[in-house]
Amino acid sequence: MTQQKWEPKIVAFVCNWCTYAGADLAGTSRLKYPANTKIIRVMCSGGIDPVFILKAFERGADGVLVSGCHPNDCHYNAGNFHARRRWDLFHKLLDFVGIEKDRLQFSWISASEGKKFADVITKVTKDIMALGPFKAYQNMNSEFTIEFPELEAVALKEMLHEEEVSDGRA
Amino acid sequence: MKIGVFICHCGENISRTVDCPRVAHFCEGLPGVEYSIDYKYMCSDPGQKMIKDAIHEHKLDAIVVGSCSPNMHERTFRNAAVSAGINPFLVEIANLREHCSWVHDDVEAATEKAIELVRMAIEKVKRDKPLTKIKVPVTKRVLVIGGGIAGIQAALDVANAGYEVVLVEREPSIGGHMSQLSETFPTLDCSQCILTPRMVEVYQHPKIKLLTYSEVVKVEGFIGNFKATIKKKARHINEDLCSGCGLCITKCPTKKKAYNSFEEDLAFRPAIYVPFPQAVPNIPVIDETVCMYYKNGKCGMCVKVCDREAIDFEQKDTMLVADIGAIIVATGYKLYNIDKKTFDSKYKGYGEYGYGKYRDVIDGLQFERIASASGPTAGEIKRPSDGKEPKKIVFIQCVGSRDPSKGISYCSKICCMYTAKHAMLYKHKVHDGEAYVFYMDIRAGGKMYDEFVRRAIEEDQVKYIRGRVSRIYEENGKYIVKGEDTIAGVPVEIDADLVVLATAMIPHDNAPTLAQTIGIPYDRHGFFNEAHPKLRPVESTTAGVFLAGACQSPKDIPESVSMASAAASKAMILFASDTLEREPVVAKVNEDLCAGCFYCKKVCPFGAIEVKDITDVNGIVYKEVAYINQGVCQGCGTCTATCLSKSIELAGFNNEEIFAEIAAL
Amino acid sequence: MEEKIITKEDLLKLCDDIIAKGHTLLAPGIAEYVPVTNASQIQLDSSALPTKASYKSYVFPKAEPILYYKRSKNDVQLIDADVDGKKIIVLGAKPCDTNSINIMRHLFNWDYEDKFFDLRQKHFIIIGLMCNSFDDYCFCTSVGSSPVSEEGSDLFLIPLDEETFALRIVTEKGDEFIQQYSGFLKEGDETRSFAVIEKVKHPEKAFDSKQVHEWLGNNFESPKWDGIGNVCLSCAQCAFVCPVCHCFDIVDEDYSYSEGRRMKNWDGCQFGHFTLHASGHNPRDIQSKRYRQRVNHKFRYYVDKFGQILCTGCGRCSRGCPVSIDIKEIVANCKD
Amino acid sequence: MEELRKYAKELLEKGEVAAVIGYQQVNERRTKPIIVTDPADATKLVFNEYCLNNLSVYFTRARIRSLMRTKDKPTKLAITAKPCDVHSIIALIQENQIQRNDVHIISFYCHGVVRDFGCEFSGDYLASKCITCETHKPLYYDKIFGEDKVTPQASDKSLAKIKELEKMSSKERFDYFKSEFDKCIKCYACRAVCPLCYCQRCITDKTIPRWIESSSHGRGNFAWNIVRAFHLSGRCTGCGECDRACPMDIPLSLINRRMAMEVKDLFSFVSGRSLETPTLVGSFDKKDNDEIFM
Repeated sequence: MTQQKWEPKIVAFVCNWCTYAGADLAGTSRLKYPANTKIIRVMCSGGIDPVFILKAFERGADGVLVSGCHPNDCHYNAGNFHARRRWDLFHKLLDFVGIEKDRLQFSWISASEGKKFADVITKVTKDIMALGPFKAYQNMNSEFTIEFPELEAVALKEMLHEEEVSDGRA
Repeated sequence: MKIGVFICHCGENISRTVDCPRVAHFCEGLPGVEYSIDYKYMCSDPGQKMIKDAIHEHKLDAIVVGSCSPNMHERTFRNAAVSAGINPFLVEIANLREHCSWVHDDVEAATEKAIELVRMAIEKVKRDKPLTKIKVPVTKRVLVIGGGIAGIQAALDVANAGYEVVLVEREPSIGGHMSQLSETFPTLDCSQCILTPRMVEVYQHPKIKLLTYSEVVKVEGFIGNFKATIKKKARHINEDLCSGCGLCITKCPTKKKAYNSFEEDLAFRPAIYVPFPQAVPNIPVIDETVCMYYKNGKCGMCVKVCDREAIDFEQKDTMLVADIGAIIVATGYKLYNIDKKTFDSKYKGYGEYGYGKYRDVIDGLQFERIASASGPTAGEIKRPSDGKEPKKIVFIQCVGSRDPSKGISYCSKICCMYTAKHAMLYKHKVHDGEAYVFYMDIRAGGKMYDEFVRRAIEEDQVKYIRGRVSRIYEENGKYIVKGEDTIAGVPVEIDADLVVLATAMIPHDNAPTLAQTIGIPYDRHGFFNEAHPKLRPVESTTAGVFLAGACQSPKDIPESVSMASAAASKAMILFASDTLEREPVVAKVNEDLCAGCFYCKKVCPFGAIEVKDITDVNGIVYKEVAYINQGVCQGCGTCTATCLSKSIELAGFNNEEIFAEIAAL
Repeated sequence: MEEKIITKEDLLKLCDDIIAKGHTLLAPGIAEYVPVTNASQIQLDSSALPTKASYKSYVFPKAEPILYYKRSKNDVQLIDADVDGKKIIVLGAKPCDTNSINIMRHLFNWDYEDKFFDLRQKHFIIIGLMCNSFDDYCFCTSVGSSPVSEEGSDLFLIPLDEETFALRIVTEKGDEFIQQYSGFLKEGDETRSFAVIEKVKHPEKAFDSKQVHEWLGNNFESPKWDGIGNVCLSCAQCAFVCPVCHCFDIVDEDYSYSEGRRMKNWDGCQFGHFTLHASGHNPRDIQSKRYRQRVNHKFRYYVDKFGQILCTGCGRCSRGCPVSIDIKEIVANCKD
Repeated sequence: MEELRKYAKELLEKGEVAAVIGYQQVNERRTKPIIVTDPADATKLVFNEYCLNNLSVYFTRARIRSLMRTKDKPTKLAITAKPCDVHSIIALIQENQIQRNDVHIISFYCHGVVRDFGCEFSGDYLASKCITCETHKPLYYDKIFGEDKVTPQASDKSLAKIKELEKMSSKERFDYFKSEFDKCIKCYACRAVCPLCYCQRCITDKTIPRWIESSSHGRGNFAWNIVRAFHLSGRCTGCGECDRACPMDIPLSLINRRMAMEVKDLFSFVSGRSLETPTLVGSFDKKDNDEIFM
């Protein structure tokens, strides 16, 4: 592997009505922010399951942002209030089992807060940069993962593999 | 599954920072992708044709479009897919413009990100299920909230189209601010004269149920099927019996106990009153706070004089419930109260202008009443303090508006026009008087608007001074207005007899409460938010709720009226069919696996979740499960995340799809 | 076979050498058999009760990949998983554990040779230790074993006194292994070890496995199963701590959008969904059927198929059962 | 003891209850659950410091619930419950798993139980939950036996461990929990014994999508244990059965207890204490803590 500069991988789970639209506004306003964050759109912050966050960590995310409408501003009236309780507890739990607090961040961003969206993404990216890659989680079952060879090399790799097994039996 | 990927350049909007051909080429190699191409304008006709042709030619099952935000063109591409025979929900949009090309500079990073975004969309579309729109019945009745000119117009339009209207007005009479105005710009025709016939038409319209002195307290349900609870406040007058003779009003002994708010506190009214002579309905209201009967149980003069026995001291507030199909919100505005008392509010006030301290520093609506033939001075220009005719009058524009330091950043839009009107009315009545206007800019966009302002300056000799007023103080019965003429670059001092402040238009104090009741968003000022600033200006983001008039942002009469007609037509579009098609993004319970804990029921903001009994072969209930009423569900998905056994899925955003997106990171 | 004598000191030296060679050395710890990093950690206590879990996971891991896959545009790449062929020496295995691999071997080499199992067990050296204690849950004697059984051990230790052990060489594999340490060994004296074995107390025989086998064959629908089903919570910890339970589940686990692995994971027949069909039908839909399956599998089906009882009598399942179901009691009750 | 047996026998004989879920003695220091349907078996019932099981878990089992429908008319289920088990029953009632009217709670004044079977009842071997227990008298019951006695003094080692963990750095905590979770063999005994893990299909058993990697490798174990703890946050009543059932001695109730502490801190809520208070999950307060949100 070449010595590339490490770029964090960040996932943002955002609600359709406020934060997604806020992100759209950031775009329309041509605000600039780091390209590390990929957005996954859901209808409401109330519909984001904590397991999504674990899955994101499993799939190599170094940080996760969860964002929805401001309290009282929910398109569905109360989805974000339920979300707030859920995330407060989940954040505390992750902290207790030793996952750094900044790995999972939360924000309220309304449809008119394009600037805030850009600022939050910039901040989260900076925080995750400071924490470094989330190796602790990603490497948790590295013994069960392998690097796949490029397609052309398959035959050779299979031969080598056979060799190893017969070695072991000898 | 065969997937087609279409990457749009958006002219150069995307391709400037995203290497579109590379994205398209990369996607071609992904599992499941049958066809992948980039094009300059996917949303254009040739672009859409390209999609349709590819669907036919390559027998595609689903498509992914890498383009602008789904809020822009999702519908376009879905329609294109539908016309080529693909279910519209097998179309996914990767937002490469707003979320990528426009916000990043580095081509490499943006291209990498674009690839990931498209890959996520591809993985999601693989799991997408074809969905069909949900049909729900429509109640063809409109609730109009607010009986100002916007509400009146909307109500009449809808009613004239043959649909029922419930018009709810908080005050005892409809008419709103327009009924207070003396003349209207730029034609200077009498406001009352053009408004009153409309008010009467509302009152007499068989399709309109008018509820004055009433407030909407609860709105449940959803588009086509709202249920509104309206509180009808006790008038203490039996509306069916009252003939509107007004004898009770003239005989009421408490003559000067309360300010007349219709006259902008420039006059008094008795405890039993109608706000103004042309009020609709012409039925009085008893003000409990000043009425002697409620103070000490004595008096009852009105009861004695009313030969129809219409007075009812025991009358209580009543709650009315109405089934409603669409809601038009037209609650209007109020004026920024620059009184010192508001110092603790988010508005900073204008203590330096002495409003509230000096009786002759008044606001625009007060001047309207002074200039009005039906007003407290019967149309003669007299100042409130001593009733003398002011010989020198100063108008100050932009009081509150366009001044973030005072809490309001926006332009109130109508003040330039009405100030010119005021100055003109003054000059027409006080021929030897001098009128000065302090302004920041003159904003007179509109048919005949600029001409109107020019007329004030040129024909009526109103002196316009470009600059702000720093201070107003009283000296020998005169009000010294200290300001600056920024064009001449000299300080200005005018000893005025009357000062009129063109204060900002702001939403009513309870606008946020009403917004929360109805479930519509509002901005930081309290103005209700439209669904799209350009393309959906009269719709709120809540389906079936429309906006009209100054509750959305400052507006003049013609704008309010046209917005009201637009909102009315939006409601009528809804009523054009008996059923309504809704996006099928709703939650569904897997009844086999539901454990019946009903946490979903507890969190559902819409009460869409019901208890369903599951019976065995003998008809004995052996378990209870959640059941989601698809008509009521709005698709937020809060239940899906709350469900511990994951037995609820939100169509279009189901867990499998989201997991696939996460996996594609 | 032969019997030698080894001092405790030498035995520990032998252990240090095993560790130094990079082999894995397992010894009973508090809850389970644990890899030893220093011989001083080893407690060779013949009076300890069985650990909570056996060393099953070292020959049949709780989760292991069997192949890796990668999806590409029109193709799927497959790569077989490798087996870690590391030598594992178990020191101080209980007689109720020693035979477990032998019992499981039948299953893993029945219609398909499981190379993962075979390769691992080939590298196993089991040094058994005579057992000198039992509790209410032990019943090795009822399943044809005993606290002094050498079955399954490659080498077998019998404590002669505080400092010395008799070392019996049971298998060729054991012989081959111990030859490299012949310096530590002295000639043994079988009379001494016999004297020790004589004194070992055996748990009372709770049932006759042949009678149980017969009864099970005739009483598939016995109402006796019902009561057990009511109390059992279907947690399957019994299967997971059992030294010979070997059910597994094959699952595919994606670890990226295109890559993944096929895993072989422990499973347990007490789980409700163990036999759930794709149709929704579940032949063992209630717990009593599942418990019946457990007993039948252990004492009847496995015997019919491979001639061996699928139970070592270690009593782990009963000892750890959250609702105190005692398999010995239930099997003993398998009579008219 | 005789009073209990007599009472249970009468309930069964009168047909007021379909079954009595109770304890029977196995040996001097061990009891086990028994589902008594025959009045004659009521003599087997016991209650003492070795009644560790939280029997309310049986209410979540379809087999047991179906007993309520075996007679012509729907009948109740009686349960012998420690005051702490009553908390679980309250939680189950609030989560609609059983109705209050369907349960006949026979409870006892309780002064603690042992940590595990085979232990002598004393401060040293007192169950962790009993150390700080404040409900010696059940909050809800239909019949109560016994008298209030003093709980033996014991040091709260679990709280000390929580405090110790709190002082650690994130990395140290992560390593600690990782090594603990690594022991997990995914037997799901913790799930089986938990009265509040009553889902018909646990999310770990769901394959489309796969919520939790079902393999018991590091990541699968970590995810399972986090999700288990999270699903119980604000719901766990602290009965500690998971701890007892875990064959690998993973400190499961340590996490549960810590989350219960957080829940109490953040929302002043304790699970399973009142039928009137709304459940934590499924309700909200507009004034809930907002500080984690930017």
